[in-house]
Amino acid sequence: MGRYVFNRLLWMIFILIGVAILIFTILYLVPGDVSTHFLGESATIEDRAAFNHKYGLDQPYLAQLGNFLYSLFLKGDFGTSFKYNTPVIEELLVRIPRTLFLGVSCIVVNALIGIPLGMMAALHQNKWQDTLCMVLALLFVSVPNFWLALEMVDLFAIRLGWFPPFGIDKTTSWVMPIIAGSMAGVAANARQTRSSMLEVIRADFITTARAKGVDEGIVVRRHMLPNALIPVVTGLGVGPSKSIAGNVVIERIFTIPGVGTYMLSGIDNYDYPIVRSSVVILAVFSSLVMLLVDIVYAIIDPRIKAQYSGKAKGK
Amino acid sequence: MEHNNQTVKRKSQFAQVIERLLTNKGAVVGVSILLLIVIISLVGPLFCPYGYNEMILTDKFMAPCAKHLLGTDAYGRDIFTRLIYGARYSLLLGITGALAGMAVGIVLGLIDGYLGGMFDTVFMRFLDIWAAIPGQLLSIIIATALGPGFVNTIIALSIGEVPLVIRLLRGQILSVRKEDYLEAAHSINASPGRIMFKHILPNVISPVIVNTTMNIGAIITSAAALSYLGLGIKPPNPEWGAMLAAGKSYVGVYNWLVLYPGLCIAIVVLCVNLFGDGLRDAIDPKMKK
Amino acid sequence: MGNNPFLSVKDLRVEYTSDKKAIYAVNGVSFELEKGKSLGLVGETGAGKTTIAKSIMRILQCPPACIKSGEIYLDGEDLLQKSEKDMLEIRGKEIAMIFQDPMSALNPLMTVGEQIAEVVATHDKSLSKHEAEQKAIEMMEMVGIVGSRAVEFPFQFSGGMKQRIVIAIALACNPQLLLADEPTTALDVTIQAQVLRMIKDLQDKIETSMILITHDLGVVAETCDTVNIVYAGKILEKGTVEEVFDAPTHPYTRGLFDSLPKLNEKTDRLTPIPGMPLDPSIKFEGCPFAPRCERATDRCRQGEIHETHLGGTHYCSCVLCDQRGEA
Amino acid sequence: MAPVIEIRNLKKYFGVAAGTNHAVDDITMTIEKGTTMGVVGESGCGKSTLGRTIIRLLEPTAGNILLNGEDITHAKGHQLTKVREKMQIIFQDPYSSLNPRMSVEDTVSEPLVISKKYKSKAEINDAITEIFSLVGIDQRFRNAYPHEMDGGRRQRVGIARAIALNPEFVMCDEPVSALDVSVQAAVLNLLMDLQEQRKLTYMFVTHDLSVVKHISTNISVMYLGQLVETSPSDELFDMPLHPYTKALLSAIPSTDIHHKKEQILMKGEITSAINPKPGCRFAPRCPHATEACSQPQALQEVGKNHFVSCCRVKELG
Repeated sequence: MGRYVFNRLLWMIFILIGVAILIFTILYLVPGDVSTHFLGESATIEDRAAFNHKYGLDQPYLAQLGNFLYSLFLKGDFGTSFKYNTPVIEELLVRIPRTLFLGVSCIVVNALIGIPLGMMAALHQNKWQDTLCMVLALLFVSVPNFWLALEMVDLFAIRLGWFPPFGIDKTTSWVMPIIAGSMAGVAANARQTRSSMLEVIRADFITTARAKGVDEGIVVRRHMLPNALIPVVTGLGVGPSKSIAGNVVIERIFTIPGVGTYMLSGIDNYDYPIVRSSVVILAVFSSLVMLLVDIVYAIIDPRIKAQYSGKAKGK
Repeated sequence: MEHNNQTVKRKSQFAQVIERLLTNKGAVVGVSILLLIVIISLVGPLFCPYGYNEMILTDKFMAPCAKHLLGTDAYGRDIFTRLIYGARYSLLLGITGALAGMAVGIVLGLIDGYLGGMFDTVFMRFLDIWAAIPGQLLSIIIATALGPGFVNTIIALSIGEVPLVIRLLRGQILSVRKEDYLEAAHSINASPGRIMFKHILPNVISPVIVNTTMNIGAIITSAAALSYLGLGIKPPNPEWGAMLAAGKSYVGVYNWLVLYPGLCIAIVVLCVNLFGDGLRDAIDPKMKK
Repeated sequence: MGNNPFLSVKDLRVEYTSDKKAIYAVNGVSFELEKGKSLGLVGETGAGKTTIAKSIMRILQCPPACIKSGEIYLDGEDLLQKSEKDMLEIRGKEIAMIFQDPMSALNPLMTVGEQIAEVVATHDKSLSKHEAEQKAIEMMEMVGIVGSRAVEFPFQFSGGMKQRIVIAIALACNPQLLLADEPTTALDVTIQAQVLRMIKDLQDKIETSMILITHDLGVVAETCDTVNIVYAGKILEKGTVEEVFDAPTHPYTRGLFDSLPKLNEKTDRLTPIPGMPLDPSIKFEGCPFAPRCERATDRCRQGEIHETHLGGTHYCSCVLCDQRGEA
Repeated sequence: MAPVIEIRNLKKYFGVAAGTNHAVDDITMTIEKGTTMGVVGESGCGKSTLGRTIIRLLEPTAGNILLNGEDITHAKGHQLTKVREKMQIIFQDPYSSLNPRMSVEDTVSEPLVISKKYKSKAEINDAITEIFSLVGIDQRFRNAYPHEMDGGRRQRVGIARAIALNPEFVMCDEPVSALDVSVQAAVLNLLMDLQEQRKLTYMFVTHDLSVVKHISTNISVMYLGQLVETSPSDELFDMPLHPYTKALLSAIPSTDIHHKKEQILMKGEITSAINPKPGCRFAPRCPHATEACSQPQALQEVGKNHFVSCCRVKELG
């Protein structure tokens, strides 16, 4: 098991290097000169040359890329902001916990609401509970989360004054961002849980369990649920990696000073070191969540566990 | 299952899917509303009393009334008119974005399925990297690099979708590869091209189509989000997301600026999803039960 | 036959609903089984054999599968009148079932020991967890698997081994009635021989009665005392194995025997049964086999076909026997 | 009679996670024109792999395959095209063997279209009409899709596809094991009729011993990739010599209730052919195994066309 986690971590580092190269290249290909964007049309040629030289922008692509990767992965240096002339890492360290908190809260809400909704629907297939849950899920996936966020601000913050409309000063500040950020995930989880439950309900081993005379409640809890949750766990992993990106917009609407808003400010200001580093950090989050999911998956499913722990298959 | 002593008629599978689709209330409602919106967005401007960018400065921030059904914005532009024009953007972006992603995904997926071996190994590694950046985040970065504009937005939106299509297609191809009829095709000397296009593609394409349909809704939302961030369609074009962005400062004051564009997005996405769900059930009736 | 048979099924009818259409799966089945004996239910795909077994066990999910009428007496009590709560006591303890596909009959996420212990613990609440586990290990040893493998998961066992575990679950509470639904169809012939032998030995040991569902007449000949031939949810012929195998009477039974390649005689050509099985969504009248029967007359297609007593315990539902009986 | 198929020391190995699977290990066999070679064995014994290797759907690891005396082991390109037209396959599963998106007519006409032997649509059409009546599919099913037909009819479509180009050799991979007995009988009859009319040579792979006895001229018994015994059909049932053959035959449930035979129950379960030890692979389960069984076994001739691969065959009798 330990070796499996180690291998996966190694693999993750490889992926992150790839992500860094990809992001660097995309931003390198932005048409026009960075110094023009940043210093404005009025800057003199000398100013621009000085700027380019300072940040190594006058070097060829490969040298710049090598430099970027070297400082990022070997020195842990995320570069320096063009605009503020401060190390990006300092700002990131302050912001990372906020983004993580929002992301993890959304995952928890997704699971706590989505899974029971899907279960209820599956256990009452084709009855009103099923219809209700599925209509709710359909609504949740269809409503854009940033619009919902704006409407919530309108109603609950400005008109009713229940929550602060923006910022993170109070504990209640987090309520609306978390609700808006988890809508789509709740719906996805509910749908996934329902369909995998319906598959498991018809499985032969459920008939075996019933034939043992086991109480229906135990059949659901002990036999159906664990099997149905395996694909849901996978979904839980894909969901947040989506919602971390979706949360970029949520962060901006509620002006949460997280990694997402930082990245957007970098985009607005052509401050590419900020953009690059923020994307790498967000990719780290989503890779870590995926890794976590794979580990959980390996723990709950003995078939996968055996595959990784190198235990020989039965004789 | 069979009609006794009656010639079995050739019924194209497409016709069967349509038949089943028509029995699905949700899908029918979804498609009808979508068609209505398409017709309105095409014909509507002919009957609109205002231009989409016509500023009536005396009518600034008018609440919905008889003159301006859904009110006006900060420049006195009629919201209703702008929404009608905006429908074109959302629908076009959603559909072309999803189709572009699907097309590229299918081409790459088939190449991968055809070459297999080493190419597959390397390509899958590359795809892992591609997919490690969450789709919407990648769209934001690509949109930043390309700059705003209609075509650029489509590229930015579809790029995140491609790895998912490839993975889906690849999984399908792998499962179909185990089927005996492929071995049978080899044994009757079918060429690789024939096997790919006659035996594999028709049997793997349905989930991809369903997935693409389901994606249209997500892409419409992403498109609006990009415009909201100022990276997609730029004002003064009446894109719904851009309208939301313009209205966000007046939240709590002139709430119709945000309410109606958002509602439009939600309704279109809902209809697309209803259609997608119906299509999934119609293409694979087993999945429903 | 004794006055008080151990199991008696009377006029059982089961219907499924699929896409709002009714599927007539079991259409008035009656049979009896004496204590300690084994009965073979033989028929082809879709004949309703499994539905009959699941009806006795009362594990059909309604909808879609509903028991429309009938009585099932086990030791004189009608199972169909029992409450679900009473049935929980009976299932696994009085009646147990072995399923066709050992690959999917076990929960992939529980160890096999836990799965055997579960049925033990369910029916004997006085046992501690440890005692239930001990019993599970005992059961595994009984079906020929080393007890130390109780902590392993189903995927670590071969098909034949899994089926042994399913059998261990079924027999763990010494049931009075064992329903074995094609227990060896998925297994290789040498493993089938091992498993059938084991089921028979254990059946003798714990004196349980058995209904063996199969499509294989050979398996019935090796294992059962009596046999019922099922077609389209109806029993067309029944009797002891000797009676039916020595003198197959119903045209369908004969058709089955004629289509089998024989091991100990040379046949140049087999005689298949023409036509196709009945569409179960059509309610038939008369004999369900009439459309495929070469000797069918108008009489076969109308009214109720009665069982004709051919002597001993041998019965046949065919107009031809009826006439012969009268004649 | 000339042999249609000759295979010499044929081997097919697969690399798997745990090592090398010796699925087909050193098999030599001859199939005469117009005869049926039955190949029996339990799941995992390599019988299907053997058949697929012979008809060149799988690349042989070593050994030779001769079709009408011509070595086709490494046939490529045009030669392979010609070879495949002469060797066809019928599958076990009538569901997975037909492309669900192709009508029955398209499926059966595909080999004709690919072969380019027919000049016009009308010719192909006539050919299909003939094939359909030959295999007993009603013409009204021409436009049907596989899911609109029952298992027996689907299997006939599979047979129609296989014989469309008039092959010489057909490898039948458990063609009736997915069918009910009453349908199975009809398909077996059809296969035997076709053999007679078209002088077909069959290799009939199955686990069902009564079926194989009925249809085969000769029978080969396989165990974990190795050939343990091969013999004329009747002789094998009257006088099985290899301990595995004996056990296998004794395990068949018989409908003959008056002559109950003594069952030989084997110890343990079938293992696997992954990284096998040298010697007889049946030895671990064999009641008669001795030291000598761990040596490589040679096929010994014990009668006309009757070979056994067991070093103790003479002593055991």
